[in-house]
Amino acid sequence: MSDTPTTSAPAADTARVEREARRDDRPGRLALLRSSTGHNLGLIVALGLLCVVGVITAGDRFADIDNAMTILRLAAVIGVVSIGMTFVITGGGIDLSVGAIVALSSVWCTTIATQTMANDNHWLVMVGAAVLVGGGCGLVNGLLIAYGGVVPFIATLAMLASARGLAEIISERRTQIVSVPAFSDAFAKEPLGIPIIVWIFILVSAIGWVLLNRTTFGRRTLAVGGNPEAARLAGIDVKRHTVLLYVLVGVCCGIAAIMLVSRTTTGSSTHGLLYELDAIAAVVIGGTLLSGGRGTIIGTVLGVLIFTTLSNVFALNNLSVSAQSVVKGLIIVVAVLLQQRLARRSDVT
Amino acid sequence: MSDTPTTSAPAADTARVEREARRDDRPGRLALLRSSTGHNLGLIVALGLLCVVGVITAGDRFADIDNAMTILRLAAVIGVVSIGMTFVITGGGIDLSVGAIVALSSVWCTTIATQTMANDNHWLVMVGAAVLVGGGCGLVNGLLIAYGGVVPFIATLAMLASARGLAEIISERRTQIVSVPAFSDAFAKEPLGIPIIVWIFILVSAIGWVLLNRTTFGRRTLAVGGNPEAARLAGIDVKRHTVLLYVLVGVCCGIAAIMLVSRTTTGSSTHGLLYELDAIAAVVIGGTLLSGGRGTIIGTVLGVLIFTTLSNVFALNNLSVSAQSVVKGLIIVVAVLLQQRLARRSDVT
Amino acid sequence: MRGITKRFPGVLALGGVDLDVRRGEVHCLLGQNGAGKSTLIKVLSASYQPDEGEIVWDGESVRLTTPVAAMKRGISTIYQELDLVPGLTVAENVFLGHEVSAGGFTRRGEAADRSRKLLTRLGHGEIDPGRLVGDLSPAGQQIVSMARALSHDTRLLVLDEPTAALDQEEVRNLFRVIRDLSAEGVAIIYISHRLEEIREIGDRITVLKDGRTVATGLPARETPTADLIRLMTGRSIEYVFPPRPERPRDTGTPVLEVRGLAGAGRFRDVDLTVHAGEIVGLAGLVGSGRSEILETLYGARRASAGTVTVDGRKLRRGSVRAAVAAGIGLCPEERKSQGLLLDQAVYRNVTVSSLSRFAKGGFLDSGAERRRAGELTESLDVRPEGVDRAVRTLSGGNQQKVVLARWLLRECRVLLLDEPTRGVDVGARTEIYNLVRRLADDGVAVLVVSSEVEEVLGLSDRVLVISDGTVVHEGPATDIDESGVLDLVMEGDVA
Amino acid sequence: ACTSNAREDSSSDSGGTSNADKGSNDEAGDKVVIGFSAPAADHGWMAAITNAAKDTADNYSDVELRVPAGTNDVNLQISQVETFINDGVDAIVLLPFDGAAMTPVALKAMQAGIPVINVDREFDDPNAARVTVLGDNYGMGVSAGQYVCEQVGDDKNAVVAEIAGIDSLPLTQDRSQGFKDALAECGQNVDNRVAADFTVEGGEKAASNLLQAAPKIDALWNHDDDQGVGVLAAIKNAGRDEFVMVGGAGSANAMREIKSGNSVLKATVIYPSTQGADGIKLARLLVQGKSMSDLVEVEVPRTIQLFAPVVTEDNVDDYLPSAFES
Ligand SMILES: Nc1ncnc2c1ncn2[C@@H]1O[C@H](COP(=O)(O)OP(=O)(O)OP(=O)(O)O)[C@@H](O)[C@H]1O
Ligand SMILES: Nc1ncnc2c1ncn2[C@@H]1O[C@H](COP(=O)(O)OP(=O)(O)OP(=O)(O)O)[C@@H](O)[C@H]1O
Ligand SMILES: [Mg+2]
Ligand SMILES: [Mg+2]
Repeated sequence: MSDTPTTSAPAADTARVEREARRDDRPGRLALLRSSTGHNLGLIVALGLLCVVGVITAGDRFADIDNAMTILRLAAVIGVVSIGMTFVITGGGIDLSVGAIVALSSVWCTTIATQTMANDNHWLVMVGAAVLVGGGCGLVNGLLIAYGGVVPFIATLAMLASARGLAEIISERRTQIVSVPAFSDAFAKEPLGIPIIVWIFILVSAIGWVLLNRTTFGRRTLAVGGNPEAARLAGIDVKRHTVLLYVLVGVCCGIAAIMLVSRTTTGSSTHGLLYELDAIAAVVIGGTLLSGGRGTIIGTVLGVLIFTTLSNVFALNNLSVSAQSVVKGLIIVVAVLLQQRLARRSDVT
Repeated sequence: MSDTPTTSAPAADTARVEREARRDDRPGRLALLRSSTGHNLGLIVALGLLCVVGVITAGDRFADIDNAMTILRLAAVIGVVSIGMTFVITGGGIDLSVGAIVALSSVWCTTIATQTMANDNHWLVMVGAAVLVGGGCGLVNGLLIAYGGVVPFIATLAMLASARGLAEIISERRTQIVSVPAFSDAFAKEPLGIPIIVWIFILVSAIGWVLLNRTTFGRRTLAVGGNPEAARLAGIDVKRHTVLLYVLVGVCCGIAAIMLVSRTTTGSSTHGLLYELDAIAAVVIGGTLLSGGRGTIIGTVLGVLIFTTLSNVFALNNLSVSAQSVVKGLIIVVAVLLQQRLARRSDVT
Repeated sequence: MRGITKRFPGVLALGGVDLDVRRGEVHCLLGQNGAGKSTLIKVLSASYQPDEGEIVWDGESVRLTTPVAAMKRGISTIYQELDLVPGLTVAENVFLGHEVSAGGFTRRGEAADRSRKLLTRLGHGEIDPGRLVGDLSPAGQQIVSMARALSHDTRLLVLDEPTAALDQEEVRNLFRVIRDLSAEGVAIIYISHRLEEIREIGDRITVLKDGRTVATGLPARETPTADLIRLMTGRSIEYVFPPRPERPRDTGTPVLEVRGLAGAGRFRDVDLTVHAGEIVGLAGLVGSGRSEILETLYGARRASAGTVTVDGRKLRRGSVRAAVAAGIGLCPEERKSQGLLLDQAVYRNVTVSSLSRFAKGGFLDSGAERRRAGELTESLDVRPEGVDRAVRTLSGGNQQKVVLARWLLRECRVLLLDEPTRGVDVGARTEIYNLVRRLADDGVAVLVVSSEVEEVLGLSDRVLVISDGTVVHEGPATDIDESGVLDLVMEGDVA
Repeated sequence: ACTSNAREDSSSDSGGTSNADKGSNDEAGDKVVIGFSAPAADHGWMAAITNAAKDTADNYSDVELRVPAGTNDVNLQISQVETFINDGVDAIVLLPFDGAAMTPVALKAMQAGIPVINVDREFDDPNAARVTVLGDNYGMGVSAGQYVCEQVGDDKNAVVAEIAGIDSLPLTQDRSQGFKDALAECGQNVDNRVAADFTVEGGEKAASNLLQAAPKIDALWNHDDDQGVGVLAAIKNAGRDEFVMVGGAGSANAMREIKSGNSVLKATVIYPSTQGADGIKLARLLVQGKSMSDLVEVEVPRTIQLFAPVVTEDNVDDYLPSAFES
């Protein structure tokens, strides 16, 4: 508060500004592009390697359009959940309850009551039920986290227990078989030779990409995840936005539940077991920051495809689930370590 | 305000300081004590309520020394894991792999090779094997996290997949039966009418309490969890300490594995399923901060007892596991919301 | 627009403050650290809700419930802590919260154009709106913050210490913009600790002290400096530096000896020595690398070359533990994030580096800990007393004393002080100066980094001037004055 | 009093065990408290086990059944049995998650004088149970294998596939062993094998990959009809129908599928879901000191192994009424 060092201070800044300008020439727009495609490129290379292994070990059985469809069908359900998870994680949260929500939605939309209504009216009733239940669970999560101040990990852990319990109670632990022919027919179609659920996956990914990269909602998600205080000061209703994010992932779970119902022709409280871990793994491998503020839909899709292709290659080679589990763990660690190394290198040079 | 430079300095602060002093008289030693016992008191009241419910609904079948032992035996295994988890969480981390490590340790210490050695030498060989395997997995976790820079969630997620996969491979997915009579005999004892595994739980809790509250290790854990950068600059080897924390929880998992092996006379890759979620729930309910820097062993023990008693009361009353799951979710949320409310109130007044 | 009255007794940061700002004027807010300036403007921008008091805007009493409501009224704020999202681009940050969009879809081209215009108006058309804000320098980020504030239809612009990260050219630029705005009738609230800026740009001054208005409506150009300081501090003093003891220099081997220290890309060839009982100051520009030198010789950063010797023994590189074991202690620049365990008790913060001293076989004697920490904090006059109080509840100056107490307890041989009085108000500063000198007299070797040249010169026995990562001058503090130091750093920069 | 209901107990139809239409055995006797513990009812067969046990108990006025939550955590299941021991129930019917893991606590119960009826998954110590009611897992595999042999004949190039349940369970290993042994009889072997987890979703996933791995299949055995719902969905998705599929367990759903005749599912091997109910009945007889009146024995036998018949379109009507709804 003295008046002497005053002139020195601003002058003193010149050097730094310039030096930083020098240092920062690099990570301009181009570099960013480079680094993010760089990351995706890494994932594509990994996927490519997996495919090469698949072709070598399983030959035509792997390199086959039907097999590609098999992989995509397998990827579709967990893929849709992972897209939702990408938003939540980018927004600085986490959702452990996705698998349980999938189970609850699948059960709810296949109860006798729902199916009767669907038969009487339209099969979309079932879709509506699943999406509403999913969104509702997400809403509860979101309210607890944003307004109740419960940390996401705990709030969604509680939802995990409750939603699966509820699914078991409603279904009485029975597998509920779909007997709405219109529903089954609608999902049996294969426009352009591609199964409906794969179309849904493609559609959800595309919408997710646009939503994250091209809309105010997406930009605000990055802001909320990257610096919630700044977002608040910028006039973003951070709490409401957080609620929306959890509703979004809930809706994705509802969609995934419908896909699973159509695929297995059943609703069951055992659907979606451990989806939370698979989805989080795919999202993180994809390059979304677990601490929020950076997210990539393309990365997530690639992450999902890598894990699905992995299990396909293992199955084609008659390898055990156990070995697959070990390899999966290794892939996660290696991928994250590599990402870190790359990030560091681009920092230093 | 005085005019002399030296004395005036504090004087400049006086107003604010006084204001704060007024606000802060409370959180002196006594208040600190009060608030933490306050929290534990809350847990004790909750446990008491559960017991009252138990007595009302199940009468003597609940209020019975044998039933108390049943509860304690059930609590012992997950309890030991939770004690370890308390340290990791207090130190600012998390461990999702505890269940998988329990499985791997249980399998490793019951392989034919280990059992042959145990029969030839001493049953402690099995204990050694379990503890070493547990500690080893913890070491890998710790190194990845501290030196590899992988976030704890991801590193231990990878370990979760790998360790359980490995357990399945080693055991070939078979249940391995213990045929070391000396081992079984040692654990069949009930000194003072209390089963060995309950003694182990008591012992581990006591050691955990002393370690966290009365040793330099515990103090450093709080520092590392509270502000890792400050801890590092204060001369604490944060990385090494982090590794030690994960080794510690790994060793706890090894001990838990031995307890489970003695209780079931088997090692199996299905042991310890979902222990990670149970342990985290117990730790958080107990009052340990998920973000690190504050931890309580007594709270954790109470948290474990609450969940175990809950499942006991449900069992005595023929209630379904689904309802229990729902209630568990509700308890977690209500407990955390209440803690928050209490914390806020003690902040404001 | 007049008559803003505000009371904010929640944390009692503001105890009934009056402030009135007129159309088209530049109104300066003055006050010590913690006087409540930032809190006041956060209330004004509806980032905090007041517990009492009212805001009168254009003659009518308004309730601003959200930051958006304030923005709608035309109140734009540039906060002291930069309020940008590093992961978003410049354009996205500028329009965060009021995105240029059509039906929810961002219109990136238009947003880029408009932010380019705003940046040009601020004299920084060269900043690419598509760049990530995290990649910009602090100065660049400050510009983005300005652009952000101007992106609204602003009638009242609040600037909380906007010049802290700017150089002279930038400041001139900023002032030009401010003058333009006030000519357009926009009211400005300007917060700064730099009095001469206030004289240059301000119209009227309001002085806050301890959350109360002690003077308002003072003419910015005419009010004497001494009056302002008296108003802010409640007394009339300048810094008082303790006298330097007269004694022969460079006796014996130095306690701390640094040879050829370099940190990758940041600084190089740093040689320095500190003797027992000596205070050595490192002067230089903000960002010249002084903190990094300190942290590197402390082992907290990896050195790419060079050696550090304490009492003739070479230290292992890159190990804080080795440094601490050898008797070095560091009071870091960012006290809260680097120095303290804010939620833990005072005594634990004091003893954290000397735990083994209170431990037998790893078991702590916390009674002894409390006693010893109590003695130390008492001798340093840490207020309020009580070693079980969470450090968070102490004021900045007292927190700094807690960090000092930590190293006193360790009886360290070398004390590294990085900006020891940052965020500490005038009175407490003097105390800290005296304390540091006392330590030196007890035989500790002290190395001080401060951005305030006056402080470095006044406190040190010997001064090293750092410019762009190299030592450009070394000599007794009495042989050089402020303008000398400034010349040196400028030359060093040109070279 | 409740004799009329006893006939509906399907064990008489499918298992061929105790078959007392009327007689002294079903007359009410002393009150019997029975503890029943089973793994989590996380798939149809397991849910049916528990439900059948509960229904059977409800039919006896002299039986009080205690059924705590089903669980896959052996630690918790052990504590449930401990609770039974504490309560001093008259008998325990135990379907362990893992037979070996539950052996010590079962032994403890027996030592405490409480007869334990071991159902489905066998203990590793014969002293741990008074009566053991076993489905014939090995026999199930054999039945399935023999049926497959009939279908593919001695075509040396026939591709036989297998979708197992949870691999870590001994019962899965027994089934697979039986299947393998029976196939060996006719010179066949398992060409492709995957394991699911008894859930519909798991069945669907495993089958999707399996179908891809084996472009042409002649016969497929799926261990469990509940996961079979998912397997059939996957087959339909893949548009495959060149093979015959054999199911396992015998859910009503699978039988309807067989009956319809237009599914790849041509047969299923029954694994009675009424074992738990049999266990309840046996427990009651034991405690009341009765015997199985169709046998000459004065005591309840020590081991009862149920039969694993093959259900095809020809005999499906005999079995459908007693099949479990999953
Ligand atoms: N969120 C908060 N919670 C508790 N106390 C706070 C909070 N924000 C500010 N304070 C306290 O309120 C007082 C006023 O702080 P404020 O930031 O307004 O000071 P300032 O005048 O801007 O100081 P500086 O010159 O350092 O920026 C300080 O004692 C500060 O510690
Ligand atoms: N972790 C980092 N990553 C990138 N740049 C950094 C990092 N730390 C410091 N810098 C940059 O290195 C230069 C030297 O910083 P340093 O903090 O040592 O300067 P200083 O002289 O202490 O200035 P100040 O008074 O601001 O602390 C600055 O340009 C700073 O922005
Ligand atoms: Mg301020
Ligand atoms: Mg610095």
